[in-house]
Amino acid sequence: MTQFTSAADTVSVAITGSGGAGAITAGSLLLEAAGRAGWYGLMTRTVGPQIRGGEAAALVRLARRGVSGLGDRFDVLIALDWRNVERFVAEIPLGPQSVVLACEDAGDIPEKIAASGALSLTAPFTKLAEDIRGARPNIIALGTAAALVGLPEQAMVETVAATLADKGVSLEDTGQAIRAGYDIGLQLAAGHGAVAALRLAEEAGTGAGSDRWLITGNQAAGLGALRGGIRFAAMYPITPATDMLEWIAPRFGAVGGVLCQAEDEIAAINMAIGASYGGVPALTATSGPGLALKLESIGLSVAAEVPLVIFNVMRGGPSTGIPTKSEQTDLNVALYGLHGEAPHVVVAPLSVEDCIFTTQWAVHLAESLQTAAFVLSDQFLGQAKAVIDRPAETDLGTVRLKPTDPQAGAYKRYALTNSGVSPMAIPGMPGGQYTADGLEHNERGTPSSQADDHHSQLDKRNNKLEGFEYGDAWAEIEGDADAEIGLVTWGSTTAPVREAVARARAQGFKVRLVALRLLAPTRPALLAEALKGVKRLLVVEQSHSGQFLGYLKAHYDLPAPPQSLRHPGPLAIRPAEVCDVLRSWS
Amino acid sequence: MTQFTSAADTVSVAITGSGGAGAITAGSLLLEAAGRAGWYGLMTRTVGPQIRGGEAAALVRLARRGVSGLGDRFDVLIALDWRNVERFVAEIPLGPQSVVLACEDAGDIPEKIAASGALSLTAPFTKLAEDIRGARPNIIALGTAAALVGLPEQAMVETVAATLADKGVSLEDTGQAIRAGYDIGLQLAAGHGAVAALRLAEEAGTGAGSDRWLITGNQAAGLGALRGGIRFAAMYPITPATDMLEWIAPRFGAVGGVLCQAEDEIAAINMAIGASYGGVPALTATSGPGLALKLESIGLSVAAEVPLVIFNVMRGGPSTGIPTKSEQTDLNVALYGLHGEAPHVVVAPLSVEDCIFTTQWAVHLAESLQTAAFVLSDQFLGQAKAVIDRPAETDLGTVRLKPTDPQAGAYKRYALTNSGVSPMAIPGMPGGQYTADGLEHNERGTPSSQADDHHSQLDKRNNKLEGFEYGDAWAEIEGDADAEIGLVTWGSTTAPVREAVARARAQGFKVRLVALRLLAPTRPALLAEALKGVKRLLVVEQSHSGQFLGYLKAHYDLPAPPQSLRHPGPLAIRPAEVCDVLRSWS
Amino acid sequence: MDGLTPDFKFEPKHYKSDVNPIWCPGCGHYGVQAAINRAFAELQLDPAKVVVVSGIGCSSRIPAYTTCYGFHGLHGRALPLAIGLKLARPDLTVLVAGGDGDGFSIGGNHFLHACRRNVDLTYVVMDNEVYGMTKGQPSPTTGPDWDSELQPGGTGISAFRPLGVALQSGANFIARGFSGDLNGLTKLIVQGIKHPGFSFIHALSPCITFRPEEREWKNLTHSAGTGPTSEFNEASRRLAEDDGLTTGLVYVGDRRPYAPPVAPLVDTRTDLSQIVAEFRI
Amino acid sequence: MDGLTPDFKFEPKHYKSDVNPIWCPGCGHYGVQAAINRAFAELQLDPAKVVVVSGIGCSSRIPAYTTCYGFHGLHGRALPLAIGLKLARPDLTVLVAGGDGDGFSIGGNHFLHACRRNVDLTYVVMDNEVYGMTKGQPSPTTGPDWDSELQPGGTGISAFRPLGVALQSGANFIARGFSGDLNGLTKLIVQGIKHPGFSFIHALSPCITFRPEEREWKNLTHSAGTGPTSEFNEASRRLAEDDGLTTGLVYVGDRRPYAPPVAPLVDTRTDLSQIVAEFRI
Ligand SMILES: Cc1ncc(C[n+]2csc(CCOP(=O)(O)OP(=O)(O)O)c2C)c(N)n1
Ligand SMILES: Cc1ncc(C[n+]2csc(CCOP(=O)(O)OP(=O)(O)O)c2C)c(N)n1
Ligand code: SF4
Ligand code: SF4
Ligand SMILES: [Mg+2]
Ligand SMILES: [Mg+2]
Repeated sequence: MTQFTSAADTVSVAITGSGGAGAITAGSLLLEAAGRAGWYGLMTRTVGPQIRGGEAAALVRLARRGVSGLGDRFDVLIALDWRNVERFVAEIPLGPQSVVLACEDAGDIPEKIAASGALSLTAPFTKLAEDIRGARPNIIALGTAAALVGLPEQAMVETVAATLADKGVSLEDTGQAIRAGYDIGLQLAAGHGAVAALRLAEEAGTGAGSDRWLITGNQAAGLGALRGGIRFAAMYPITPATDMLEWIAPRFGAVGGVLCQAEDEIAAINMAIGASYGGVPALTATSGPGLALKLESIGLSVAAEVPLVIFNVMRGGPSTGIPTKSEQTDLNVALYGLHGEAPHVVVAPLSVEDCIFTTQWAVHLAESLQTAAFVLSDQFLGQAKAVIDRPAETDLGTVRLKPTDPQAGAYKRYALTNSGVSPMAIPGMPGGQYTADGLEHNERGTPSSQADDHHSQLDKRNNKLEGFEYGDAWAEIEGDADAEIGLVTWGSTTAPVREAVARARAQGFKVRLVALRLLAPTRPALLAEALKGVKRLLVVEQSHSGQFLGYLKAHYDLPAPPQSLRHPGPLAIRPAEVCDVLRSWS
Repeated sequence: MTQFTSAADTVSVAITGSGGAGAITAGSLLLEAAGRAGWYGLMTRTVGPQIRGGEAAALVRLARRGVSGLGDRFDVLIALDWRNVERFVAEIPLGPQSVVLACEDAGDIPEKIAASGALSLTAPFTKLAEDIRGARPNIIALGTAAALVGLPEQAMVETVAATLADKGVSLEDTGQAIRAGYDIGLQLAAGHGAVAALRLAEEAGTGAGSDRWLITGNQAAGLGALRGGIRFAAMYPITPATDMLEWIAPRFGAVGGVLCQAEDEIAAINMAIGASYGGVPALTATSGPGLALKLESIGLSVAAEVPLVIFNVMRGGPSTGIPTKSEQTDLNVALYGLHGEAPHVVVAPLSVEDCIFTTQWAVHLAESLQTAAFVLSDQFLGQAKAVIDRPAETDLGTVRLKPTDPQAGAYKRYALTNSGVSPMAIPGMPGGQYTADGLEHNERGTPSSQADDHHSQLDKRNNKLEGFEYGDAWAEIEGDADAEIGLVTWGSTTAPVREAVARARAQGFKVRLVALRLLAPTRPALLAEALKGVKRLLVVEQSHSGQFLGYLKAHYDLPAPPQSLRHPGPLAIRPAEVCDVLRSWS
Repeated sequence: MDGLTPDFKFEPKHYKSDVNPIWCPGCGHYGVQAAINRAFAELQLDPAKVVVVSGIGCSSRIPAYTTCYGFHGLHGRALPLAIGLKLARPDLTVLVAGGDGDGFSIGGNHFLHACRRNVDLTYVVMDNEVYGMTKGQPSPTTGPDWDSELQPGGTGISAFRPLGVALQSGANFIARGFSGDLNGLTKLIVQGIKHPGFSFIHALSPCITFRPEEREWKNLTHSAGTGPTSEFNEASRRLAEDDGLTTGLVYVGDRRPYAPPVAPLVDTRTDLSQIVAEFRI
Repeated sequence: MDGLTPDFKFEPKHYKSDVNPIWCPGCGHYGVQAAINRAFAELQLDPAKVVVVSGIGCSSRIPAYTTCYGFHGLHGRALPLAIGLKLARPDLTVLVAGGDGDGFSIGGNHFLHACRRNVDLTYVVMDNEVYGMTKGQPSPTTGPDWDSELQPGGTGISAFRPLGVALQSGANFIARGFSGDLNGLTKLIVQGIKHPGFSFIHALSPCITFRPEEREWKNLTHSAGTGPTSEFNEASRRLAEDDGLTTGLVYVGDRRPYAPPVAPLVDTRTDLSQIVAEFRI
């Protein structure tokens, strides 16, 4: 996976505006044009509470190498207007090196933004738009943004024209609008050193012309699910998970598959369990509140040993919480939320791109181990749109173990095997008849409350997970083999930590990073090995109580007492926060 | 709390028989008679899968001091018949000192029982019953049991007569039946040293004539709930929690209160939340699968800060599991099962008797802290019937903080106070109008997705729990202040550990025991203090994976690397298992 | 309300809070909110003695937009929460409001059993035949052919009949209103609140963002013309012929409202000595 | 079944497993089990191609007592599990069985939506008007006055009407049988399995332990005498007059069964290159 070596390789642009101003459109087009021009990048959005037409900001980061997280601050904030910007201004950190560029008629710069010390400028976006046919202020501003970051004008024009073509705007008019904005940008750069410094690079990024994708994490996960073999999905709509299955739904038309919108979350997951019992790899997708409702049924999948993938996109909690914001706080419930002893698999993607592999792997693990596998994505990963290199296709050789020629009466669905995995008959197979059961049972599946049956089935369900060969995928490890400083993180927080590690190492620090992809079952020996020699340990996560920290302390022998760097969402962990700790250690 | 100093103070009697044989009746009468005679004791039952009329065993332990757990093994097993006894024989450990007394016509002693090396005898229960009017073999056997353990014949006769009086059996006939059995007992004791050794004591126990109660844990919890002020309860039936509310239901008639049987668990808990929002302390009761369904709503109670007690009686898991057997494996879900960051209270009773105080305390904490409080009981505690001293009445002075004269428009339901607890208006209070919300909100309760509101409300909900003064009740601590050996346990496992500690100390070991009653929030400083000087640490629990162990490692600085003693249910932890570890350490 | 002059009269505006609705301009839910406020004013209800309970959805945001007590609970769980509240506090007026997804999809079981249980509540379902808040998925009342991202080509399932199901489940007051008909809807809500026991008001309320075609409802809805019936069979017949856009009060039965065996005591310590006597050996 | 002679015929006993029921002697559920086995035999279904799905309860133990594939799932969740199974595997015969608590209380929402969804399943509810397995609490079909420990003096709520709710929710095959009438119940199950789409069979099945008075059902149940109607209004009228003990097939509609837009592919790797093309910039 490509990564940063220096912050100077990237530029971060925020575009804000209230309902209908088109800030999000402008941000998307900027990202896409950057991708076409051979750069990489990432865009997320932040919105106000209004269902439609409220204030919104596009948060775009462009880069010369692959990027999966936000930077320390925004280099430039373009404000189409200032309305209600205080609702998410905390999510757009600015500094004295930043540039704020507001539309001339937007009024006074809000106090909180002025307080950042950023250079404050204005531009006549509205006025210019009035003079150009079909032009809107956001497109003019987009031209300016392109100029500021150093994106070739032509790339910008082509991208916008391709999009606006359906809306009846001509290439020529588009070109005029972009050019008008571009000129503003060039002038501002000429007049202000801070603005000139925004320019990412004259030439396009390193990967120009190569095979690039523009994809969101939820789409990536959908693709991973299809690659893994998922052909049945059931869900009840919930933000921010719905769009994962909204992406899959029409694609099932192409590859075969059934998607069922259920009456509630409990119905959805039981539909998936039924389909999987019938031999079709199945998935359900949800977020916090919906996950809570599915827990009883996940326990059934574990106890009855029916493969199942639970794709959970974390949002701010607790309770209904903050549906549109990201947080890493469904870790506890995913690890420990099943009543009784119900060992299962929990994996988490480490980047937008990694949503493909990690979801595919979850299907592989669920099918191979005949258990429930959680994928813990989050709102940031799921809804961020990224420019990535075309990802490799991985064939994991996923197969569900089935009996050959089971004999009626003799077939034991829950046989105690060496691996703990028992051949699973699929309805239709003659002689394989059995009753799947969430009551404790003996090897045949007949309910039993006897101590020895309970103990041996508990052993079996645990051993099959413990004994499995997870290979290298359990974690991403990088940095210096002889480092005395170790960092451990997971999920979407990996990107900023990775960036901090790269910066620290560029400054001569020796640092090692382990980003866990496999959270359950735990692999204490592997982590101990990966952290060998480490004398100081930093654990990074986006949570209030330190759920990940508690998890590490509970299940791993850590080489040093862990220090915790954490805060709740919606604010992302920034690379500089990590660097600050590392610096304080030297 | 009274406790054992020596195993010789107790005798354990199992009575088994298949459907209709009356083993359970005999066991209950034996316990009650012992209580009347001034002894203490405890009875649990174990049953086969049949809904009604299947095989069953009464497991009775009689003692001269208060007792809240099972012993190492049964001193005597009385078999009215042997049918299907293998289904739970593992739960009736016997040894070479034990005596097995079967009805003459019960047939051959089962192999597994014979293998224990117990002295095997027979008695003509059926034949004698044929000759006495109104007599049944179980009552004859009961007379024998009374003789074997040394219970005065008269106490036994009176108890049985009081019960059978409604069934039209005369005192005289009852006396004849008991006497017939008693004589068998005396003869056997005369003939066999092992039998004579069963005799507990000639005179009645220490508390003879004093104020004794016969109560189950679920009844005790019901009483604690009433004492705490619970006046609304809603539930959906589930084993082994139903009888807690079946006890409360008619008592609400006497003290005021509404009990609602809901259409499902989710409805039940939301009813309770609604009632509590309305100002009436409210509770819901359930077990594992039902708890799983309630989790989303518990999160609402935490986020909207509505006091709520969740009474959960643990049974064998995962999934539907083993509804009629005990296990301590809902600890994880109670601690960590809420999505997002949702700090709440978890308490666990340490004995049958303690179900009263701990449940009352849970109400107190829920009301004082305006949060969700779980009580983690289990099938053993809940359904065990015990003879206890009349428990003290404790007035905890429970009050919910309310605003005085709130001003419409100015009242802030979720005000950031020093304690973190904000005065809660109750509908009907003029000027207190607000909207309770599970969405993240500002101090007024208006939904907010802003980082600072989220952070300050997360802080508030956490701080109010952290800063509260829990007093001594957080744990029961006993043993030697200068011990280097420490034991930590919780819940129903406390009884056998306590017994082991007493035995170890009687043998000169220095040992300290901490039994946690307050599991969340965690009290690391208090535990560190309680374990000061400890160099070896044993953690005891009835679970497969070591949920309690992981919890301790995650949240406490333990004075020594903990060693784990654990196994899953339905087998109870026995005092001897604990003693074995302690002995191996010396 | 304290300190009010004796001839103070509540007006609809007194029930409107200072919180700005998140609703899209033109959303039907504004009309339902207005009707509720008017109904409260007509009944001169003290806002401190009214609780508005809801689930989650655009519609379910209503509580905070009133000056009454409110509970914005969980998606689909407003009814049981309101039932618990009303059983605990029979002195309060409890109004439940929410959407078609909230009430008939995830909340369907509670709807069934609330109709049976007949606790004295008024339940207003703001039906826009779509999940508005999650941005346009089909709800139970959506027709089978409505195309959406999650169900391309439609669900293929015939729409849920809220009024018929309510009738069969034992509801005793069944009506339909339209958010665009402020007077009609207000009247139904007034009648519903007055009705002892559970009253169900199906309020058609267009989602102009995800179902813009529902703007047409203002031309398509029509009054039943007849008064309510108290005959189960007659109500059943009328509902079978209903086109889904007929407004008015359909059915009023006379089943007595559910009253719990014992009313709870608030803030009262009770002597438990009678009760503990049973444990004595 | 393999290795069977060509003229082998399935008999009811071929569907009976060697697992001993946990049921009390005399429980009505034995009769329902016998009827199911007979119906399978009458249809000559291969047990390897039949799945019996259930929830939790005494009644829900049925799957393991048959020689078919089975799923003893969660309390109240049999229907969605069966729907997922049938959508994934349209080639199988799927029969769902369970109790009144399982189906109408905790499972009520799934019942509503299964009726609407009309997937080709047969659903047999063994109604004993009580929660047997948890030892005698009232269920939705229990009358309001039935005294129990949890609800002393009765629930005070009128009983749920399963057939009427099924009709309003869109069920297309609605019948009632009695476990004591083996022939009648067998016939209904056969018809239900043959019926395309969702078929609902309400099977009265006494709990002799907690509702011993239900032994009387053998004298009180009576055949409707008429055949089924396909008229919604007529069915509705009949159900309104129903005393709850009338047996027979009440209603058969002709709504076409739900067919998912695309059938899933089992064990097939598919080329995704078309799909990934969309991501290319
Ligand atoms: C348990 C749970 N599941 C799903 C959601 C996501 N969700 C929020 S609102 C909503 C649907 C709202 O539709 P409706 O009730 O019709 O209200 P509308 O927005 O159309 O007014 C859903 C599915 C949630 N908040 N909680
Ligand atoms: C989620 C959940 N809640 C509650 C239970 C407890 N429970 C088991 S069976 C049952 C009721 C069974 O009644 P019914 O479906 O009518 O079947 P019957 O035993 O009468 O045949 C209940 C409440 C459970 N197993 N799971
Ligand atoms: S999305 Fe629809 S229902 Fe929601 S506020 Fe907008 S118009 Fe109203
Ligand atoms: S309790 Fe009732 S339903 Fe259950 S097996 Fe016994 S008779 Fe049948
Ligand atoms: Mg809606
Ligand atoms: Mg039943």
